[in-house]
Amino acid sequence: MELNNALGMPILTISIFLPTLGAIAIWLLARNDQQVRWGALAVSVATFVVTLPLLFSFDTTTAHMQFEELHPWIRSFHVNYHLGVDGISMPFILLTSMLTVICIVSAWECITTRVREYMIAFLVLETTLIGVFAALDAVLFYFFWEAMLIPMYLIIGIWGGKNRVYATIKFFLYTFAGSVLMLLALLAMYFKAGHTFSILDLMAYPFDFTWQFWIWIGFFVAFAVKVPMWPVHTWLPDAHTEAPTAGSVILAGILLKMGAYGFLRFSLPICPDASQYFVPMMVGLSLIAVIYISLVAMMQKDMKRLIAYSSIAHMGFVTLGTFMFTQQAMEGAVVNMISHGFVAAALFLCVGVMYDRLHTREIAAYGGVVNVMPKFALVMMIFAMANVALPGTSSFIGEIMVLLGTFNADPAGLATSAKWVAIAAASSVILSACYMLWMYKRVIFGDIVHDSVKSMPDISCRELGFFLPLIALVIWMGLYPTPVLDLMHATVAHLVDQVSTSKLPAAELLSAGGSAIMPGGHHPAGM
Amino acid sequence: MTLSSTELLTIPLLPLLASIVVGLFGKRLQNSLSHWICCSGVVVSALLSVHVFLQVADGASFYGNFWTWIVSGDLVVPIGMMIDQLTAVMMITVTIVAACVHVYTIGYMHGDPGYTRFFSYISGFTFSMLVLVMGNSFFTLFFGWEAVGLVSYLLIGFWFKRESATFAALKAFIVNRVGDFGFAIGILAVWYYFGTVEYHEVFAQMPAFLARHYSLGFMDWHVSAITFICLALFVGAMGKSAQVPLHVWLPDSMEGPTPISALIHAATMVTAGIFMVARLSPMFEYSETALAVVTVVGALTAFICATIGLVQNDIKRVIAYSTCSQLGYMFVACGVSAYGVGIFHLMTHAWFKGLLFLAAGSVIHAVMADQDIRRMGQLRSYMPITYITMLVGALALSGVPPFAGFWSKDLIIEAASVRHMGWVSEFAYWALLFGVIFTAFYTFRMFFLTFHNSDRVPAKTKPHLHESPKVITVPLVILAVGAALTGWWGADILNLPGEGGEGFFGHSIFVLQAHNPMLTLEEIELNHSGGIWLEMGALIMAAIGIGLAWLMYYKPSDLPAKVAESFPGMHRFLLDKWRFDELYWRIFVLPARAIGSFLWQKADLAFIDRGIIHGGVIDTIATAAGRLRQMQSGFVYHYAYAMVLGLFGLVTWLMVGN
Amino acid sequence: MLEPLFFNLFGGLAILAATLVVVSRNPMHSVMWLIFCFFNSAGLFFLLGAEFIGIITILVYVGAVMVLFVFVIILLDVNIARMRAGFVKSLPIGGLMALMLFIEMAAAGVSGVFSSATMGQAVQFGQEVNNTAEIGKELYTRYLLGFELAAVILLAALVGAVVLTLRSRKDANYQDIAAQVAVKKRDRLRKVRM
Amino acid sequence: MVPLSSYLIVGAALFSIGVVGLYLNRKNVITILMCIELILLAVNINFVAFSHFLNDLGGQVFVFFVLTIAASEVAVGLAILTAFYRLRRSIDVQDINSLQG
Repeated sequence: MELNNALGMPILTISIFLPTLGAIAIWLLARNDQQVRWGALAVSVATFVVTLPLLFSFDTTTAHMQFEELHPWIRSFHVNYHLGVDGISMPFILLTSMLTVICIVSAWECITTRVREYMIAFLVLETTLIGVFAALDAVLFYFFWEAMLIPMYLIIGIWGGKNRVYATIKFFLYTFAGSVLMLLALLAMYFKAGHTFSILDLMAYPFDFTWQFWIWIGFFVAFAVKVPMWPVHTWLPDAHTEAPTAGSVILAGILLKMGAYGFLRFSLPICPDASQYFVPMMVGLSLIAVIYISLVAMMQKDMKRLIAYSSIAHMGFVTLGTFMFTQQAMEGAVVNMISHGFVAAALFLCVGVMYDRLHTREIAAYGGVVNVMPKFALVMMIFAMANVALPGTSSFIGEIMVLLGTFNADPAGLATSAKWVAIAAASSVILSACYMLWMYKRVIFGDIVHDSVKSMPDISCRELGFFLPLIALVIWMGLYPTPVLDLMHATVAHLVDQVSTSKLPAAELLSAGGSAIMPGGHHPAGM
Repeated sequence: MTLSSTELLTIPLLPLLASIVVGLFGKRLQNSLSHWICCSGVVVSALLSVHVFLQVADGASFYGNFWTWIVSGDLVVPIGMMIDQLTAVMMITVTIVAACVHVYTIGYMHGDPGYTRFFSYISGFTFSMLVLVMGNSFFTLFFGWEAVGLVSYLLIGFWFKRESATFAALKAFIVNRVGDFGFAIGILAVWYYFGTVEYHEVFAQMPAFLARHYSLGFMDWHVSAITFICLALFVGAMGKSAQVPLHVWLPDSMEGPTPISALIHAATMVTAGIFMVARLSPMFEYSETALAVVTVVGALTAFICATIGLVQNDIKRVIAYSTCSQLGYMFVACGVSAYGVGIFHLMTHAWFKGLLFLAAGSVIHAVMADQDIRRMGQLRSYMPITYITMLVGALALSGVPPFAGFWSKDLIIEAASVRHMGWVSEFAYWALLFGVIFTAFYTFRMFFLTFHNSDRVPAKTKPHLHESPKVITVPLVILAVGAALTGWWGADILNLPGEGGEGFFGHSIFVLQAHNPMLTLEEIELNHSGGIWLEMGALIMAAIGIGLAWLMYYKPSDLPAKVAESFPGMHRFLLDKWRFDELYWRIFVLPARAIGSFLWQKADLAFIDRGIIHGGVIDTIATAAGRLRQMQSGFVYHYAYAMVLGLFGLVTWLMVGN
Repeated sequence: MLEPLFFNLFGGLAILAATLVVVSRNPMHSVMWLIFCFFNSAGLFFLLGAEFIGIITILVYVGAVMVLFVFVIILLDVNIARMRAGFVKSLPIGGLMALMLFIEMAAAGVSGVFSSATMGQAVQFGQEVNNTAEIGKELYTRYLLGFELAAVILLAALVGAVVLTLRSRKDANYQDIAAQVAVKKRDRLRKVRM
Repeated sequence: MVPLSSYLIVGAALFSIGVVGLYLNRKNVITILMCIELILLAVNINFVAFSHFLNDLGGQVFVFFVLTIAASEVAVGLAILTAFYRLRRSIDVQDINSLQG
């Protein structure tokens, strides 16, 4: 198949393996910690610069994969080293490279032991993350998907908090157990679809309903653990509370998106009928995630745990949007993911800033921080408001589009009409305000009770260095999201068509639960 | 002819610019420079608004999009402006009151450490309010709505050291968000049914939409689509304009500095709800139930808040409850389809309520921030200007003829009496009527206790009593003049009682022929068939109220105490603000916390974590492994036995198998 | 006509000896019964016309292996009393299992798959056919490799056995010629001042 | 003529007795070695019986290999036994369970 690589040069391969090469260079050449830090920063900035052409020379009109690369990898199993990006995966690659730069800057002072290994782990993690988003071959995707666990396991396990070992093992086993079923699904598809692992071919291959059903379940388990969806989410709060600041920034910023990205890339296009069939379940789980988790978040005593639960609630919105199969809902889901990437990362950095000063994450230990750290209070307020989806911030765009899409969607098989789902989801407007601002009040406002708070220095210019770009992005995307949205119009439209066209021969369509599929949303007024 | 878009753009952007500049560089530019930037910004935009108002008065209007905010599939959200008579009125109200408050703050907040921050907030507020008012789509309305909520959160919690202030701020924000929840659902429904969010297009599609009789239902309970949309949007209005179920935040918002109580919680923000109902009159008019709900809620709020106001002892809380009840009046006006009158009352109310608040502020400023009227009295001699201006405000509020209140409030009551909506209009009429007595009573009770009665000022603040500086008294005088004249000026300028189309508001407000109470009032006026009660009813009630207040509070007497003892239950009930706070605390806050901690401890940690994961998976694996271990007993013969067993199994399988 | 008689004799005695090997408490008795069992099986071999195998069994097994057993039993004076304990306890299950195994194998044997019809009539060789020569021909042509391997295995076993059990007795004094030759004047001669 | 099946029955009997002896006895290790000898003997009987009835000397040749295995097995077995005896002063089967899992 002809390769659609606008730039000619293998930009994706470079952006994937540059961090690893950098890591090796740091490992061999850097002598002292300072050199390690600067080296890591240089590598991550270089990677960010390398990923920029992906954005600038991205052709927003076509839904095809761009910057494609295809080389045979394991010939005997027809596994190819096949890379490519489209409207959905490209933003995440940029988000990854940008957040890695911010993580490395944020880990400048708080990581003192074994700095070299820390930076190497981070750069390798970046490689695997970019790899996941760029992979178009199932095995390559699975390889990066599992490889991502190792550096993350080390980051949480070595530089984490008190019972980090428990948290990191739990994180590792959860994700690993989940992805085993995905491997089964991949292999089953490999044999059924005529010995091919390429995702594009799998998308085209007409699986019958039972195949789609089981493949979907295999994917669902792996991605549900990663998103995390309601029953399998308990690893996230532990992983976050025990991870070092930069670790939980990357964990919240990118790793959660891989699960939702997986739904968009695998579950929806490859098994459209199964996705239609599972809409009620997904909607139910997403609503639980939004409402149940917000209530739980309200009662947290530890800041990081609260923000971790809040990111589960936000991801609940994403999965809701993904499974409404309307253009607005899906684009809202992707926008929500990107904005959550900024907001959650920033909030964890805020907690990190406070943790560096007081070495505790308990809300009770703080109070009246605004008196000593006014600039920090302003920064945290911006992100608290972003987390509450205030209009003018990027998360409002994501949320309102998901709500609009949900209200407008008409998925078959849903007990009540999607309108009541949208109304239930909209309740997060209130709940998120409750837990976020209540935490903000107890931490920031009020009089200084603990005298340890008195000695907290205000935000340093380094810390401001990584907050400013995030603030700029959150507000810029909140006020003017069109460039980001333009990226994904074509891809999401294509995805909506894929999901709506059933893969079953007409006869079997009725037996598959009569899933009458409505192409995208509809306005009764026939607009 | 259309207005110039540059002029319209500068009106909101100037305060925004001022707010950002002062907000970020406040520390560097000293107090004087920063307040000049903000004040000049707001004053210029006020002048421009007046200029726009004059142009709009003789026929100009504007409708244009500047740039698209969100584009996704068939969702197009433009950012633009729609200026017509309604917007013009709102613009001048907002900007002029804001200007007065800015000037007033120079004096009031003098010496406060957060001086520049305060100025940046109130300028930011002016920007958000202008966006809310001037926007041309539901999204700009929603943007302004939330931005205003955010700024009021910041301003109420301005003195962040005070626990009560930050709690009040949080409470205000959350209750507003409850309103915004309804508002958001309204917007979703509008986009679903109309495919667009711009006012013009939505109003244009109304006839076609109504023809289809959409309805929305849950199980067997069905509601017509238009009613659903209007009620959802009205929930937003109730949240923002502090109507009964969602009014709990307004009295607590008095924790903030007085200027913002005047600006936000009297004149501008709380009127956003009425503006919205008026703006969306083309939608509300087509839903009888929605109008009925608006009227009932308005009437209820008017009555309840008026009763609560009777017993309050904090000067600002009295005025806060009076704001709530006056908002109730405006909503009743909108409910009975007299939107023009509602907006007119809104404008006059902005003037005299702003005046009352600022006067109260100057009183508080004098008695060293002690807001309790029981520790005031005989301040007349110390603060003559404040005394006179406050008297004007009180008279205007109670609805004494020459002053503003009489013109607008009476019209509302007349409209309510004339409009026949079954028991709804009857209830509204009588609620408003009794409201007038209570309003007059508590206003003058507060007035007499502050300026007359006995001198209860504590000794240590006695020497401190003085008239406020010029920068405070000047805005008071301006507002007093406004409170006096706007009523008479407005009545004939806006020539309200007119046919739907050619009244001052023209097409900006849409009123169905059958609904319009103004027409019937006009007929009554032509053939004088209204009778004394219709004309003078409200005035008599006001007179009764003032008389009672005179009787009980002008001279120190134990009459109020005796009355309180004779109705102890009622007194306590009113003092506890109808126990709404306790009610909400018990049915919302505690259950939410209980469910939250239950879900966290029991469901998440105990059930999923320890139950399924540890209990289920890990323990079964551990026990299974334990048992398997015994099989490796170390005795050779056990192994031999196992081998033989295996052999036997194999052989039998072979024998039996094929 | 004598053959079935001899066959039943040798077979029965072999089985009887085998059971007694297992049942008897004294290891020495069980060794003796084992030897007796070997003799009977040798008899069977003769019946089957494999006289070389029969002789070898007696020579190798009885001669070498059993002697080794006897030697070891005497060397390790095993106390008999304590031995008996657990035998009966688990007899039922084990016994049943073995019985079932036997029945199955016997059923396989009798099941006719190996009946003479299918297998063809056994050819009775005349006297002139020398079994040993035949085996020799066979062994050194087709199975030469096996033969070599067997030799290697035996050697390995031999060396193994020696290595395992060899130990130098400390108290036994023996000459270490090499050390004696390498001795120096200094080690032996000492000048003493009187 | 003695049919092949009777030889097989004898072989099976010896084999089962060997197996019984193998895992049922609680006596010493020597008995285990002897039972292994018995099993190998049963195998030899079968080998010879088959080679006789199939006129194929291969069976008999194979008996030699079985013999070598049996011999070397006993040699090494007893060597281990003696070494073990020196170590533990007893060769009772009960004591040999250091391989416990």
